[in-house]
Amino acid sequence: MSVTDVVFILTAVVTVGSAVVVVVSRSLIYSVFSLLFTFFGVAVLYVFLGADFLAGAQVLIYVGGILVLLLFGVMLTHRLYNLNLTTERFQPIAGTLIAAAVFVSISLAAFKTKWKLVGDRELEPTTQQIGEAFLSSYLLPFEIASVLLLVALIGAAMLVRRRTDV
Amino acid sequence: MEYLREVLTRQVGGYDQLPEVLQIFLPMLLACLLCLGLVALIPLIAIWAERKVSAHMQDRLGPMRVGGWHGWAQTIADGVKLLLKEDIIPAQADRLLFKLAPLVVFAGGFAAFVVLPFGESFIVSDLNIGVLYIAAISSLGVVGIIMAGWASNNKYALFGGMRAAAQIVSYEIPTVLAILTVVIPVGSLSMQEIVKAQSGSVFNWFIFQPVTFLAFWIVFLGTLAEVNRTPFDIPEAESELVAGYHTEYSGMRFAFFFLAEYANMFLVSALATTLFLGGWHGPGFLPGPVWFILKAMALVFVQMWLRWTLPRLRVDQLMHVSWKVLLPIAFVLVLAAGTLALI
Amino acid sequence: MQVEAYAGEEMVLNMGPQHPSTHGVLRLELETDGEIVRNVIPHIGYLHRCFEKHAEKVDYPGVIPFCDRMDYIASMNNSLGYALAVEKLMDLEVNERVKTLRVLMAELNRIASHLLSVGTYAMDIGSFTPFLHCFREREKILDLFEWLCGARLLYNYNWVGGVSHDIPDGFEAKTREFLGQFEPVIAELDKLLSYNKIFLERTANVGIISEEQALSHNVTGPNLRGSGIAWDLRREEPYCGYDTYDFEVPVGLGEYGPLGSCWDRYYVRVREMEQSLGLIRQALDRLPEGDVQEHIPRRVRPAKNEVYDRTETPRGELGYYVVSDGGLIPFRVKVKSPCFTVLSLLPAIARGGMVADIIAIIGSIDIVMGEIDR
Amino acid sequence: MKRYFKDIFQSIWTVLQGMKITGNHLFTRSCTLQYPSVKWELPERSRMRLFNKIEDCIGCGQCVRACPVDCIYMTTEKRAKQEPPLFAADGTPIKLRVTQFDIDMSLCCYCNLCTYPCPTHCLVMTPEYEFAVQSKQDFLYRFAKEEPQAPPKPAPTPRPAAAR
Amino acid sequence: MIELKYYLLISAALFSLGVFGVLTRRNAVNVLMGVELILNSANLNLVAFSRYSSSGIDGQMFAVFVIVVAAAEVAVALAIVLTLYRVLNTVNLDRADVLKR
Amino acid sequence: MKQASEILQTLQEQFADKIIKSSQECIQPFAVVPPGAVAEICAFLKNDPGMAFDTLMCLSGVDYKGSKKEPERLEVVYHLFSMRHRHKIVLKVELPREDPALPTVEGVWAVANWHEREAYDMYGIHFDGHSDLRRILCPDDWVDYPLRKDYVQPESYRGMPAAAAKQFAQRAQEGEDLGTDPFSAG
Amino acid sequence: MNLGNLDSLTFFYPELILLGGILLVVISDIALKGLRNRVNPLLTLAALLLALFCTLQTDHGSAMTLFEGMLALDNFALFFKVFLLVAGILVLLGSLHSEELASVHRGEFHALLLAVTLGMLLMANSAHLVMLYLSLELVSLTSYIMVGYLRSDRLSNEASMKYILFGAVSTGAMLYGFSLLYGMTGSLDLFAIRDALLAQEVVGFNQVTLLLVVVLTTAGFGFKTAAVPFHFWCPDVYTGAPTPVTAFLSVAPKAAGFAILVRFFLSGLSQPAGEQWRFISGVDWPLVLIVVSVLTMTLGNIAALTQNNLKRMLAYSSIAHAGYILMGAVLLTGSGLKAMLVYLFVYLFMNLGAFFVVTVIFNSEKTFELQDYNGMFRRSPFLAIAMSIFLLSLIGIPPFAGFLGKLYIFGAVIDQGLYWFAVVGALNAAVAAFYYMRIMKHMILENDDRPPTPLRISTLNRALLILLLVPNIVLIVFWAPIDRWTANSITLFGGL
Repeated sequence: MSVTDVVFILTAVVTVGSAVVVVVSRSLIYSVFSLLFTFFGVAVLYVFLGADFLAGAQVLIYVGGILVLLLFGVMLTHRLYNLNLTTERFQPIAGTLIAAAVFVSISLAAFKTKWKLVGDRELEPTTQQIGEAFLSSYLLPFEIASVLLLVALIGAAMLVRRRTDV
Repeated sequence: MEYLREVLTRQVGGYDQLPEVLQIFLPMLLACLLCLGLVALIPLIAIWAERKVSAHMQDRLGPMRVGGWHGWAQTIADGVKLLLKEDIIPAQADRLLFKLAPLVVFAGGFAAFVVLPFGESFIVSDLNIGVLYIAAISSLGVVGIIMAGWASNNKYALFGGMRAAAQIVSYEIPTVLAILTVVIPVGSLSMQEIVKAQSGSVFNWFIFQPVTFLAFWIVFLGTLAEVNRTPFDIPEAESELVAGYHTEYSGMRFAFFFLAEYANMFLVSALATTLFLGGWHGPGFLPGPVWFILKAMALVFVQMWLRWTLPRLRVDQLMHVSWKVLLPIAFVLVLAAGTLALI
Repeated sequence: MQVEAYAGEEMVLNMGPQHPSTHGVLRLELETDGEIVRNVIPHIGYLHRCFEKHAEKVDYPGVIPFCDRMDYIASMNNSLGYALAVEKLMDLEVNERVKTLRVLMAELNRIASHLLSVGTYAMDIGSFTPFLHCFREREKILDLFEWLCGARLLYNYNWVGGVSHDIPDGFEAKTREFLGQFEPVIAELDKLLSYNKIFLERTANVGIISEEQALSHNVTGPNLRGSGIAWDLRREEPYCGYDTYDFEVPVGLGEYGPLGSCWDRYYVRVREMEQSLGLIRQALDRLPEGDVQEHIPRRVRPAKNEVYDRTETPRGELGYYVVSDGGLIPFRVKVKSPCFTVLSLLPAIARGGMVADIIAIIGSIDIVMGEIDR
Repeated sequence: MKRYFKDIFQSIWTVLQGMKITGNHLFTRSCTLQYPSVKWELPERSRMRLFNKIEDCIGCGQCVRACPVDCIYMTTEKRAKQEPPLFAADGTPIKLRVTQFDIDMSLCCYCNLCTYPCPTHCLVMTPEYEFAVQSKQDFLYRFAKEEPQAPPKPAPTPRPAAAR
Repeated sequence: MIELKYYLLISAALFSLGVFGVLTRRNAVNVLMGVELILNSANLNLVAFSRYSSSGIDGQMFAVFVIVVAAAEVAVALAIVLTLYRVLNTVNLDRADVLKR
Repeated sequence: MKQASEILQTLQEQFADKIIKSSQECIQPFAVVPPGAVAEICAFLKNDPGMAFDTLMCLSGVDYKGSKKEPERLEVVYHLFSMRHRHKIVLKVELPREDPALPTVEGVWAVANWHEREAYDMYGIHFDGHSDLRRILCPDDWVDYPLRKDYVQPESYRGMPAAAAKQFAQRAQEGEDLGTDPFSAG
Repeated sequence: MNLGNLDSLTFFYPELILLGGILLVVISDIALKGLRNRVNPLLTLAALLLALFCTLQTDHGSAMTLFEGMLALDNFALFFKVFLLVAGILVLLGSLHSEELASVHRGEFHALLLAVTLGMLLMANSAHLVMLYLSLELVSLTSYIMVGYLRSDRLSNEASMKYILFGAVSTGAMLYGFSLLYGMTGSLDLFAIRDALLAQEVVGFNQVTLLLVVVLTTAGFGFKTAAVPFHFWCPDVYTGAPTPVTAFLSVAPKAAGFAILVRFFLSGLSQPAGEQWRFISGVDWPLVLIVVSVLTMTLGNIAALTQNNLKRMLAYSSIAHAGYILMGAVLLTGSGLKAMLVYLFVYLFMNLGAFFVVTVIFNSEKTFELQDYNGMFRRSPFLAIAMSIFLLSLIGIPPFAGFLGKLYIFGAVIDQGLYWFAVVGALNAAVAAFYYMRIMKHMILENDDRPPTPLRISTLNRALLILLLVPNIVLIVFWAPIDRWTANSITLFGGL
């Protein structure tokens, strides 16, 4: 087992383990904070996969943006100074069964399917490629994504505004 | 790191006979230690400087006793004191998160040092997404701050934590946009590439070019806000929130926050130096790393200067500055930089 | 206003009694909604030292050290009010030198008090340097006082019928020297703080006290003048011969926002320091000869009577209601404290602002808890 | 729109002005006094520690009456006729023996009211200001030289009200 | 060299955990966290396939867009959660039951 | 500007039966009014354009127990001032020491709110109709009214000693070995 | 023909106009404080009309892909573009005099309406998984906000929250399906995916994986079309949302969802073979969809039976209609596709009409309860008759347009020999008739004791109602143009 393998296994354990905490923990706050480790783990996996830009974007947006938003959501929707931010659970057995079924089927698929495989590629920085793709073949999605962000901005701003007039 | 490895291979006999694991890990470990040393040393100097600068601006002398000349050892003494102090955890606090928070905050600042180009070959790792990496890793601090604020189970701390998070998140946007004005002409996110693009005469530095000159100030202000310095220090505004998110911290954990704050000050100054002030370039009579640290320290000094001059803003004004002043200007600058790049 | 956007979770925040910016041991119960303050409930009394009860136990001169300790920032003015009240009760007239010395000290003390108020206000708003610059100047005044009467803060200087010490040799020159170097400091303060954009933004729009509110709450002193009412007891009900001096009564003009804002109150104080400088110069210029202790009665024993007398201290009208029973000790001494009345207005002007505004307002009304709690 | 730019300009301008001032102060002389290596020079009228020159004290009790916080405690006894006459420094005859003259400095409010009525000027406030002690009870300054004989039962505390 | 299937395994775990979270949690914010797990698992798949199954970077591009959309979605979702909280004072999905008559 | 005598005159005319006593001999002339009428009279004094007493300078309680020259009673004293006309007047209300009560003037001058709370705190005077009559300087659960002349300081408050501890000097007098002679030692 | 970015712009005018409209509305909402309430609707209407005009002007000729293969421009897409723009215009007009929206500021509403229309246009011609996902999310995100538009209203908020949570989960699942598909084919382009699937024999476990992909992606599309079992959100959201938004959701995103479903399954997972399509061997996805279809219409109709809230009843009925429409989509024939388009077209008018009557009645009555509709005939005969016509049309009673839709659908099903499928559909129609009739009974036959006060209807609303009534009545006569248009519109890029 090489060093890379060890690091990979560690990352995988941290990622999945913290994801388990996310969905199992009764404390909302612990869920959110362990989500941090999941996001980081996924970012490290991206690095393993040679997607360095994506790893950066993952940390920047998921940790810096989404996680903070979630934290705000948790804190603003509870008595702020109440430590017992617990959440009730619902149908744990059915949920476990379904999730297990999903896991089994997908992992079976992962192992048994003959995925399309291309030959081993050299890991190379992707930032430039991504930038070029944005301005060539992915120009339209790029623009549509910006429209989507605009709409989200307008909508979110409208929803949280309290007064009816501007 | 490659450089370090090279040096090790060259200087240390039998290095290449070591197992592969060690060959990889030793330079890593060494680099980490160097970084850690820097992260510990620079704040020590910065804290002492802050005390002296503030004192002289206020017609005082500041600490004069410990260590002889102008109390140079005062910070060390304080550090020792903090380390020896009783570690108090409030009874109602969330112990795990309370202990974790300073580490997360510190790790955020520490990890970013990895990509700082102190010199042509003095860089731990020249990531080709260096700038993005710094922007990303610094958001770790936000999470740590909220964690600290929440875990303390103190309303002031929580208030401070929430304020800090809101502030950092909203100032990150104009900052990153303004950084883009440098990235566009350089065409790379790598810190070394950006520094190399400013080689040659002093006027190749980005601060001496019209668009990036303005961008420099946006980056400066934005990062000033991100490290919670006056006039953007509302998260720890002592007249409102006592001490903000680290109200309940004492001893070593407090020292971590303190170190992280000053390390971050240096970090953002170093970032601005890299992006706009030509990094380690400078007249030849001094080596590159010295120039780099001098420039960054000069920016740190300006931060202190501002702090001891200005009052602090209110929350809504703070947001106003970010969203209605810096952001539009940053947008215009990015457009301008893009246009220039096209031409 | 877009302040509504900062609303969030409702909670009760307990500010004080130990808090960096409540100026002493004031406790505020804030009902906040995110950053917005929905209600403020002040709790006072943490510094209650039974001044009025003490005053009924000691003789008339013995009350003066306690008066000093009420508003410990402006002791000269506090004891002056009491001395004047008792003199009125005894129908005692002091000589001109005493009057002039009293004006001199009262005005020096006014500058010292305003320096502290302005300096701590700068610190409340987050600016540390002006605070220490103000303190540097204030120390010089305190040096003068120490030279004069041996104490830096609690002087016991104004006595019934006179003052405790005549000025030492060289005091006049030293004071003039101070005045000369102090004038540019005010200009520097203006540049460093008063007209700073951030400071203006923080203060010029918040904590508006309207004229009606001011009158109904008996707001006095610089706070009243900040609301644009040119009312100064030194001019309207002159004592110690203030009517013979030439000075202006600065009022708030609402230059940078609505009239009666925190900035107006702050700026009235800065302008008052300038006026005090002029008053001190005039007092030094005239300083008549005389024995400062010639009218001090051996035994202070006023006839049965009562008087309510008020003077203009740096914080506003300080009223003493002294009831004499004909004995050696006062039957009742009641103090109407200017800070007390203005603090009662705090909930009304703080409601709806943000947490940071509370700080700005408390700093701007310049309260001293020693005087409120007595 | 105009206001927007004016505001930005004003902010920058006033900030620069402030920075100029603080920058200048960086090079002005500091007003710090390096206590304790440099000591504060106190004027002669300084009212710090109380001192009673017990040799001159005639035990008149005026200071006790004047003190608003009752921090001076004095008990006296008549000197016997046969004892040799004593005089204070200014010539006032001392007719009473001061058996106890205690000043509780932890209570003293430094108002100086006790020193004025003193007929022999034996009670004075000195410019001595460094008198910190380890225990609060050490602030009880006992000036009477002779040990007071413990009376059979506690003597009533002299209070100003009772004195009149 | 780590094989593709291990990444897929991690992704499968994340996906099913996300589904589990969505199914068992009754707090809106918690459900959102489950959704984030699902999106992350899909992204991991995309990036892994981008590395092993395609010659271009299409998968990474897709992942970038997913990240952006996820951010927008969370922003809107939290805005709605906040608005609902103001009206209801709860974010518990079971208590938002006026619609279930 | 009106002389106090004129004001007293007007008051006499307006509220003939309600002015118990008025005095012009003392330094500041005053009128004594019955407790029931004080709010009414104050409202008149504030709103009448000729009077326009727009500020309440001071509201004090006085306890006349133990006075050699005055009968035993509680008194509430209102010092009024008119910013517009620059004249002043003093109103007094005499109250029994047992169960003193009178209507509030909070509605006339807002500042009366806190002044009345203080009078309540210190003298136990009840102001009927007051919006928030709580103790203001003392803790809410303090017993008795401190400024009454017959007030006895409690031994302890919530387990904390409230009366001053025995003074060092007294203890020394009782033979305890305390204190120093710092001057002779040094 | 594949066009590059710049060349594509010529065919992109409608979308560009809508984009410009969004920006103009946002700017005018900020800049024109006094006038904005008048200007914004006009701006929106102008943008929509202009976009419609440009769409009609677009060349009907050869199919092509735009923007480096991101979009497919073909007659199928054009049909949906026209359809969606018409729906947008009608909903805009219907929302103008809605009392529900009167209490809130509407600047954003118009911008959102334009944005959602833009998203749907893109949905109709996405030919790339990234575009598929993005346009779907654009529509979803905008609809979440529109559903929660009444911020202070508890129902609206609840609906919005349910909508966004279900939506996020189902699109997440869809995304996972996409990622698996990407892994199997190494491409994100629909046509490339098909080619890759054809190139490699889908055998062994790959069949299961493909089934997994179908199930997961159906979750995403099913969510948009409110097909069982992804319909949970539908009744709640339709009840909670402002009625004009409900009307919009019940028609436009549903149609766009069908467009995207058809394009994904036909272009991506099956192979054109003359008139008939052939699905790629391996997984029988049409069977999956048939089951979904049967479940959808049955469940929708049965649940609608017991409802007393009109909005909720119409919500269930629209689920049922989704089932009918799906019948056409899964046949893999040209005629099935055509039947689906015809059904959608008439559904637009009858369903919008029914919702619009509900809006008008709510304006004065403030209620959605069935009992409160008692005696409506006496109070406003016009409304009652109009409603009856819409309902009869929804049932599929001959003189009205709804009959045309049902005719085509059942015809196409029987053509394929799926008799049992047709029988299920017919039975469902009979069940549906029951509850539609119930509404009519309440409106016309039942009276309560109150004196009949006439209902006031604004002129605009009356005109709009008539506008909606006309197609319902005349289409049955002038069915030929519709037939021609839809027949023309079933040409998909890369197929038939």
